[in-house]
Formats: sequence, C-alpha cells, structure tokens
Amino acid sequence: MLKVKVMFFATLRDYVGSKAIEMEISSGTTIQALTDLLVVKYPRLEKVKDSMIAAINREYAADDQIIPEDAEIALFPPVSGG
Amino acid sequence: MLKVKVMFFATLRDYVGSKAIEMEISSGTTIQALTDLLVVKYPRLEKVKDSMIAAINREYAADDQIIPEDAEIALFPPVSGG
Amino acid sequence: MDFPTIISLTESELDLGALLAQITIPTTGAAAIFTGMVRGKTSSNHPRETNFLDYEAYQPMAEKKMHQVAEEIREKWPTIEGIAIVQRIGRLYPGTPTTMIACTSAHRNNGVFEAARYGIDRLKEIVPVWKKEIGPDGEEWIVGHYHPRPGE
Amino acid sequence: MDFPTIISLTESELDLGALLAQITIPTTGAAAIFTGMVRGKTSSNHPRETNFLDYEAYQPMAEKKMHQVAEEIREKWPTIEGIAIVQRIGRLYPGTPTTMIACTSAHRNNGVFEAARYGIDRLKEIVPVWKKEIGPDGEEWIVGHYHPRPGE
Repeated sequence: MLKVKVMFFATLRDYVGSKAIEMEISSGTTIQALTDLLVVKYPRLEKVKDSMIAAINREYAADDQIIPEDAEIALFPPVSGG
Repeated sequence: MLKVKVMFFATLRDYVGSKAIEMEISSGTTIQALTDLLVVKYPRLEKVKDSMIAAINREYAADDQIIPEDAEIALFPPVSGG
Repeated sequence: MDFPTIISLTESELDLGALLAQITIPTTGAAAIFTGMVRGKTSSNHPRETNFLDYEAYQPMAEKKMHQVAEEIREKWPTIEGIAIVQRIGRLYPGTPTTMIACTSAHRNNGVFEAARYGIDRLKEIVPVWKKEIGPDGEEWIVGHYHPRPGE
Repeated sequence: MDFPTIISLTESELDLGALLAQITIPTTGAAAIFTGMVRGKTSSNHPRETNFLDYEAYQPMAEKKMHQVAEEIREKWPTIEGIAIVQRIGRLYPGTPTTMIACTSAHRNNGVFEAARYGIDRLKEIVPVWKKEIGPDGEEWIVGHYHPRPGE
C-alpha cells in the first residue's frame, strides 16, 4: 500500500466537502482506478467524473498513469482563470 | 492679397529658424506655389521640399489645394510620434 | 542583459505601471499588455449581473504553469524581452483587473501583440485557477473547456 | 452606457492603471494596451545609445487626429467599448512610456488586440508629433515615412 494526498478544487471540493484527503492505495493504482474509488466514496463526483482533470505532483496526468509513492494528486474541473 | 499664418515643425522649423510666420499671398495661391515661395525665402528648405507635408486649417492638404483667407498653414516632415 | 520574467499569483491589486517598469530594459521600445477584468454586466449568451467573483488557485501548480507559459512565449517569439504574467485571486469586484499578461520588445512588430494574446489564451487553458460567480440570483462556478494533455 | 474615449496629449507621466479604469465600464471584461517607451540602447540597423528624446506636437491638429484614430477604430471594430489614446510630449528619458493606446471590450476575442495595434500604427502615420533624439554623439530628428492623403 502507498500513501497519497488527494486535493480537490472548485466544484470537486464542493462535491467532496473537503480540500484534501490522505489515502492508502495499492501499488499500481492508476488515476482511472483512483477516481473510480473516489466516485464510490463520494457519489456526487459521478456527474463530473468524465470532465475531471488530474495532476500528479503538479503535472497533468493521463488516466492510465500509475500513481507513485507519496504522490500529491489534484483533481479539478477544466480551469477558468484569467 | 490674403493674410495667412504658416507654422513650421521639427526639421522645417530648424531650417526656417522660426516657429511661425505671417505672410501675404495672392488669391488663388496653392500649397505648391506657397512652398515655392518659401524655398526662395528660406533656401535650406530646398532639400526637404519633396518630403514636406502640408496642412491647411489642421487638415492634410494636397499640393494643388488653394489656400483660403486667414488660413493656418502647417508644414512639417513625415510624423514620428509614438 | 538578462530578460526579466515576472510571475505572480497574488491577492494584491495589480499595478500596471510598476509591472511594466519591471519588464522594461534599456533595449525595450514597445509593450503589449492584456488585462482581464470582472464584468458587472454580461450581455452575450447568458445575460446576467455579477456582484463579485471568488478566485481560487492550486497555487504551486499554477505558478509552475505560469512559468511554463512564459517559456512557451520565449520559444515562439525569441525577440520578446520582458514577460509579466500576473493572476489575482480572492474576491474581486466588477471593474477590477484580475489578470495581466505583458510582453516587451525593442519594436512593436517583434511579436508583442501575438505573444500577449498567446499568453492569455494559454493561461486560460493550463493554469489551475477557477472562479465562482456570485450574482443576485445565486452563485455558480465558471467551468472552462480545455483538457490539457498529460505533461502539457 | 456611452462608450468612453480618452484622448490626451500631455507633458505628464502616463498612469496606465488610472487610464484603464477610465475606459472600463460595467460590460468590460478585456483590455489590450500598447505602450511605447524610450529605448536607451538600439541594436538594430543603426546601433546607438540615446540620452533622451525631445517630443513636440502640432497640438490642435494632433488632438484632432488622435480623435480621428479613435473614430476609425470604432468604425472597424464596433465591439470596442473604451478607447484611450495618449501621447506624451516634452523631454523623455530611456525607460519612460511615451504613448499608450488601450482598447477595451466585453471579451478578448472582440478585436481589442487588433484595435490597439491599428491605433498605434495610425498614430505613427497621421498624428503630427515629432521626436528629436539626443545621444552621446549629437542630436538627430527622427523622420517618419508616411505621407497622408489630403483629408486623411
């Protein structure tokens, strides 16, 4: 098992009700698998799952990317700064 | 005869040695005829005559434009603001 | 002389003149600056009034991506001298500048306009900042549309 | 709401933030600003150093032509909301902004960049202002190249 931090922003933080959580995940877990776990834990994420963007250690990540030990994961909707 | 004011800017003012002069010109005098008169009066204008720009009453004027009574004429090189 | 790059994610008011001075070097003769501001009134599409916007950022990643936008500009327009990319966060009211992208160069035809435009386009694509709009009828998160590629 | 137009030929320092505020109305969400500044060092063509520039204007005609540039912008880009065109005159030292063209609109894709660029191009064509450059080796009038058509 690996320890990771998962941060949520904007709509996702509202749906999860928390800015960040600590999780333990199996070695080899991908972003896709992590979000599947999170949707089970936080059912309100279901409706934004498909438009969700993921970053691992502050870099945009692919769905099939494997999460490393001590990763800082961030999940958020498409950005709207400016 | 008409009275007109002729103003000089930038290089032209340097060549004429004066910011503005009052002149009397014949009725029907064009910008071209005026500049010919001025080149006789101020020979240093000869070298900039062809690139000189003229305005009558604060509007760009054609060489063959006839100068009206009490006109404010301005003569200057191509502008270089910004 | 090194070319200055100013990256700032800040809760403070934007000072355009001071920022411009920071990206002006002896060879600089031209600057193009983009600023965005909070609209109090939006006419197009979904007409509405806005009381204020609440901006939030994933700060360390946002700063990293703002630096990346500056690097992308330097790669595309090597004649650009200074670059300032500023994003303001927190609660911002109508009329307030929220972001600034400024690019300087020796001459106006050296890409300053194109570079500033590219900068704001990229900021809106890859810099993790979000805004919630609060109006007389309630609040709503503004959601972008761009999905960055992995590693982008 | 009327669209603001600010035209200023001035010996005073340019205050970008204040000028931007004057052309920001409730529907404004974007601004593109061009500024030109005195270069202390020029590399291209005729490399040289500059101590300062002396700007002069044919004031009433310059102001009239600056208004005309603003009108031309409004004709070409009807979505532009605010326009500010400022030309500073007098003795100006390296690093100092000498001119500003700013255009605002609801959105950044409404022509603000194109309009600001058009504005500075036209200012350099038809606004009667000239500058003399004073450097370590003497002084020289900078001469433009554009010949306006009668009535232009």
